[in-house]
Amino acid sequence: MAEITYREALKRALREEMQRDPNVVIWGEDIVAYAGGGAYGVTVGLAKEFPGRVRDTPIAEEAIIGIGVGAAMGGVRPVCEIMTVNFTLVAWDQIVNHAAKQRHMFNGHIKVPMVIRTPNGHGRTASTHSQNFDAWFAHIPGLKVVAPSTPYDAKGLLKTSIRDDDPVVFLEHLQLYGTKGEVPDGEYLIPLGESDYKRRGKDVTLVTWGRMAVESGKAAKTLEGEGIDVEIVDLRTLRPLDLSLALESIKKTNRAVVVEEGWRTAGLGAEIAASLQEQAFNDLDAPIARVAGLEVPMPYAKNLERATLPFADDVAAAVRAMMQKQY
Amino acid sequence: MAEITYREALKRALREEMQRDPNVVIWGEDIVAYAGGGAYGVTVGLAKEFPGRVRDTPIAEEAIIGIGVGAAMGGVRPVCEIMTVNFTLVAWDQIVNHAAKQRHMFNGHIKVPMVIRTPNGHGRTASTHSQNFDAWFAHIPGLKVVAPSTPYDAKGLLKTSIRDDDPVVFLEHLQLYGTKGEVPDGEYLIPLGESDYKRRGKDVTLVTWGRMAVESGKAAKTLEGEGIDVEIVDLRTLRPLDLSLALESIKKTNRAVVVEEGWRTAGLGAEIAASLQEQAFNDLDAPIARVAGLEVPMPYAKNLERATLPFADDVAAAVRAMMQKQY
Amino acid sequence: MDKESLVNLYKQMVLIRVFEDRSAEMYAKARIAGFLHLYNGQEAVAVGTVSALNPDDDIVVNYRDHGWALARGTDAGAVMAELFGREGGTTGGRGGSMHLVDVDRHFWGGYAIVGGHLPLASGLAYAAQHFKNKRVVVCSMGDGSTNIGTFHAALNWAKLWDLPIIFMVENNQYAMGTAYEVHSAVPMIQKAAGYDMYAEEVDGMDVLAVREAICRVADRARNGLGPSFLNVVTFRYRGHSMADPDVQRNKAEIAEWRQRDPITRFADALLDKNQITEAEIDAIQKEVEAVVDKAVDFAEHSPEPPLDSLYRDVYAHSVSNMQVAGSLIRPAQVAGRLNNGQH
Amino acid sequence: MDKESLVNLYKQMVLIRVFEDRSAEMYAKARIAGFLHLYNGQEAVAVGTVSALNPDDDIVVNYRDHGWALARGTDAGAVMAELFGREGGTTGGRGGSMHLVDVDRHFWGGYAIVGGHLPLASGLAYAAQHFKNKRVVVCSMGDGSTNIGTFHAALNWAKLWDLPIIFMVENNQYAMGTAYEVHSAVPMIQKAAGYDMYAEEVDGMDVLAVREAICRVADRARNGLGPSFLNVVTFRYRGHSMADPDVQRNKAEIAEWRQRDPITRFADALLDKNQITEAEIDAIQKEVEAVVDKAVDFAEHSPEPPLDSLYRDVYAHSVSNMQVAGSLIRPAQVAGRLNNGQH
Ligand SMILES: Cc1ncc(C[n+]2csc(CCOP(=O)(O)OP(=O)(O)O)c2C)c(N)n1
Ligand SMILES: Cc1ncc(C[n+]2csc(CCOP(=O)(O)OP(=O)(O)O)c2C)c(N)n1
Ligand SMILES: [Mg+2]
Ligand SMILES: [Mg+2]
Repeated sequence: MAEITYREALKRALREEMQRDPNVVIWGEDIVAYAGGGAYGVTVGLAKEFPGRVRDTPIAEEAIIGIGVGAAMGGVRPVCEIMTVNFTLVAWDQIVNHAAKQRHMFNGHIKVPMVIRTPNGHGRTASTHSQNFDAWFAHIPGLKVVAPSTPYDAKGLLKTSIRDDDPVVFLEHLQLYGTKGEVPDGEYLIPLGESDYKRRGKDVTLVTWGRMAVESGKAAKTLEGEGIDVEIVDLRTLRPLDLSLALESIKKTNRAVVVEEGWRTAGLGAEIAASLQEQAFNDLDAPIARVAGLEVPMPYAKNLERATLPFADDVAAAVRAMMQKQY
Repeated sequence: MAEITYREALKRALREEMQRDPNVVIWGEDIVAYAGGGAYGVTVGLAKEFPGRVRDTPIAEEAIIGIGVGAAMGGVRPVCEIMTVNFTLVAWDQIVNHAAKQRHMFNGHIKVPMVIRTPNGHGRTASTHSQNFDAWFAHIPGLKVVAPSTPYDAKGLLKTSIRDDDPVVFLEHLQLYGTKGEVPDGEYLIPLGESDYKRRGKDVTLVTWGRMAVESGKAAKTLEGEGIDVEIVDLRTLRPLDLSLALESIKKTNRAVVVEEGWRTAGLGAEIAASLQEQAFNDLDAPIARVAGLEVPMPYAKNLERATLPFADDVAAAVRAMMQKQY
Repeated sequence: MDKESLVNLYKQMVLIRVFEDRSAEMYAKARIAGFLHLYNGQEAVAVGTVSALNPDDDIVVNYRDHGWALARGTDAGAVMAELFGREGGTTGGRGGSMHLVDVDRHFWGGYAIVGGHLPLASGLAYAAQHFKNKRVVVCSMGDGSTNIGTFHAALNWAKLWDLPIIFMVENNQYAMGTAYEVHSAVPMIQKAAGYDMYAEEVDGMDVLAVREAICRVADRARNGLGPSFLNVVTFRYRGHSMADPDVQRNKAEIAEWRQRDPITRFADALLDKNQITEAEIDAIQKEVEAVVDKAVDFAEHSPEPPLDSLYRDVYAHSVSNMQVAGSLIRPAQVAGRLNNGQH
Repeated sequence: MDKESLVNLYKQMVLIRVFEDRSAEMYAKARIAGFLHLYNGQEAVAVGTVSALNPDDDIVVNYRDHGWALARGTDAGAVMAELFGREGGTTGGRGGSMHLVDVDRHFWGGYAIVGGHLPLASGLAYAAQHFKNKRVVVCSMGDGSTNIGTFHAALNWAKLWDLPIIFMVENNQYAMGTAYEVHSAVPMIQKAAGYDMYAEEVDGMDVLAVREAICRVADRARNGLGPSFLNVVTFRYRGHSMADPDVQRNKAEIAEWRQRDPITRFADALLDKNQITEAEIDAIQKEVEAVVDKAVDFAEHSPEPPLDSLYRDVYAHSVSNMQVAGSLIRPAQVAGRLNNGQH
């Protein structure tokens, strides 16, 4: 079992599925010519390996996704890359009113087996290029939403997403592309809709996903030194939302902190906290706390960006506050 | 004080503000020619009364709103009508990445004093024409979001919104246009960001807004007959979100049900429940419950549409369940 | 075209006309609700187009879709049942009037977001190109649908990748109440110029003219010459939908267009050439009315869709633990109302 | 144009060139982060355009905006401080390189969503029409920004309402790594045909050619003749941004375009006509380098924006009980990190 990057894991998933099914095609902006294959290098080499099946497109996200929906209706299995999640807003109507609606509205006569791959993340890119819409994708019936935090999950979940017969929004992360982890050499799949323990512990439950699952892991190490034993539930799939492990964990810890990257108000963390207090009311010794991003358009300045985004220290601070306070 | 409809209250607000400020203009699809003034009749007569200031536009929501943003930057005060909220998705990038970002990103050098008027609602209009995105609008820093439930609130809040220097999304409702209520003849304003008691009671707190505030009122009457005394907090403004009255009420009732029209998962109700359990943990004798729409694209069939949408009976059922169950 | 085929075109137009008038009655009787957009006046467009296509060519249209489904051969009873919101409808009552579908006949549906279906149509054309199956896609839209962003994104891309697609504007010169000159600054056909796309203007009140134009551009597409643009000039006799009082269009204009009625005009032409007799015309009228009577009867007796079907096909059934997810997604308060709804 | 004005155009182009090279150095030194899109090679476009406009004409551009701000007269120190993310920047470090602004000079900012600023520019033109102030709006975009929906929606509407606006494509023939022929099927100028919009092709490497073209179309707009479209052919010498290894463009192509360098070409022309001397050219070089040294120095010494300014201008201050709302909106865990942040 070799250590590879999240980026490489994604590429392997794409390659394996393209080898497996000739109808899997990839298109997006600058995924062929630019820098040898993609703004973030996930598709490097694939255009050469699969002639005609990996194509650069015009800058028109509404068409990248809308044409993907139509192609999927027609039996192609497109994997559409949107350079960053920020640009999905240009295609929002195509995602919500078309990709997600077709199967149900047409009573199962039409299916849309497509994947929309796009990264969350930041990097001093300011307000229109540093956003997180996880809560919005997770609100939409008909969509499946995946957000892997490790190379292992990234490969297994992307392969499953490509084979899935529903439209899947696959949320990668700029800050995770370079991270490494063990990935089996052989083929494996990870089912959608199953959360995963990333750390076992007994004192407090962290419910999280994506980059914040990694930050939560860092916080757990710090807190371990302080005698606080954290359990981490990584949701992995945001819709359908599997809270079964979180509920199981809270039965034991009686305390939970929901950790998300995006804006707090009406974020996905709110759904998780609301559902957990509803289903675990008597197990809770403290209100469910939330760690989230500050509610401002992301500033460019280094200190302001740092202040706006949540990191391990925010997670640790929230956990400490919860463990100290009496209710 | 006369009884007028919600529709008439909105029109009076528009007329008064256009009389007051020559830079207030209105544009949208079919607001002049069609049926004498608008798909839902709110602007009837205004084009004649204010020549050149009320205009029909091409069908291109991204331009209706984007050109509105630019006009507002240039000193005009546009009130843009989007025929129904479903079509705001076509303009989603213009709303999120432009209208909402300008003031903060440009450090206060640019302001966007515009109003986006659009109705929520249904009416056997099927999956793409019966949606509710309240939670999405409320997630966006830089936007203000208003959703009046009565003619009185509709007039006072729309006038304030037009005078506000920030972009305001003003969510009307198809099912409320014809409802009547008392509205003072003289001018009055209602500040944004202030919730309101629509009914006082001692047993349970309903936190709601828009059409569901009206349904909650009906449920309260039914429940009164059963000896359950309901208090209703109408949020009126969804961003900024004022939960002060809800918290005050819960101190007294120790029970709360959040009532919303849209999809449950990651709906605005989740934010309200999450915030309330966080801030009123020790006041609560029961988990905060949510009444919401079912998570399916809205079907056309009468019985399926009825089953998908929440009404007074759903609210009453949820309250009964809460009052009966012991925790 | 032989006599039989010509008479068949006539019969299809009459079927649509009679079906639409009956739909209006059913709406008045509250059997139909929501938005009901009728096709009266535009019959020649759908009928002429479909007559020029192969059975496996793809069709994608907007919400004004009854005529398209009927022209494509979808059972009138299934269409009426859909308008009624019944189980026997083309989507079992889920989509209603605006979202008819018949995938077996390659009719990919009516769509209700203006311009929203254009990229989907280009995508279907990409699929035809991918599978090299020589199919052609017809994407119909209204004149008011040519000003929105997706029009540009879809046409531009179709030309760039030489997709086998025909973008057809059913130019009835109004978008709801908004007259053409209020929503557009240039003649419709000029809108293709920015894409260097082959374009023709077609008399949409002449079923054979439509048929011939489609033959020409479908041929181009099949031979790898890429997309085309058709400005099909027509007129709708009724308001935008049954909700439209139609106060904004002047009656003289409507009357004038009725003079060019596609059905009577075609009947006269056939009579001239002795390709049809008055007796046959009467017979067709009776036959069609019987078909529509049967359709209404079928719709009346078709049951409402079962409540417990509500969650079906939100997702493919194959999904791992969607049951679990479903139970989390599904609001508690309605558990009682739904028998045993599954996701 | 008199000698002094000509020399001034030259000086502005040199300023932009020197400023951009220094920005690249500062990026290498990690003083600048995020996306940094340089203007080298395109200097004549911004300088020629601005020289033809009135001080109160409005300018809206994309993220490749340093040259535009400098040409408009924005202080080089404020621009460099913005790239550094410092309080002295044009937005106090909030927007960074992609979002320079100088409203006093009617420079309405750089925008980073491709095509997103086009409707805003049309809206500013509407404002000019509304206030009858004879202003003209210049909206610059890249060649790759002409395929997205907002391009269509904004140009179509501008023509329909005869708005006083100039849509200018800075056609450097690449969108990031995507060559023109890969993203567009028609010659750029043809994209105006669908709007029946007055259009010209302009040599973007010739500052006077740009200036003259702008004079012509600005005149049209001021006289109520509505919008225009300019295909300004130019080239960027560097990669798309500092993150771009620029492997996809072949070196010969770049070298060839450098032969047509707008600065040396203009210098030679001025020398020919004895409107400038070698000595003056050297003096300008020194003067400009001093300006840029000072700009870097200013940026280095400009403080980081205060943490407690973070919530400022999310909303207008006038908002009733925004404090209350603020405290609800604001996450608990960072209370410590922010001194006393107010909304
Ligand atoms: C994006 C969007 N905006 C607005 C509407 C509301 N609407 C429905 S039909 C219509 C007019 C369309 O006119 P046209 O394209 O000419 O088609 P026609 O009805 O004449 O066939 C409008 C504005 C919509 N459905 N979608
Ligand atoms: C809607 C959207 N999609 C994608 C991007 C990513 N992106 C930034 S610049 C760019 C290329 C733009 O090229 P062009 O319009 O020619 O401008 P140039 O950089 O050449 O000046 C892309 C794809 C974006 N910013 N916005
Ligand atoms: Mg029309
Ligand atoms: Mg370019």
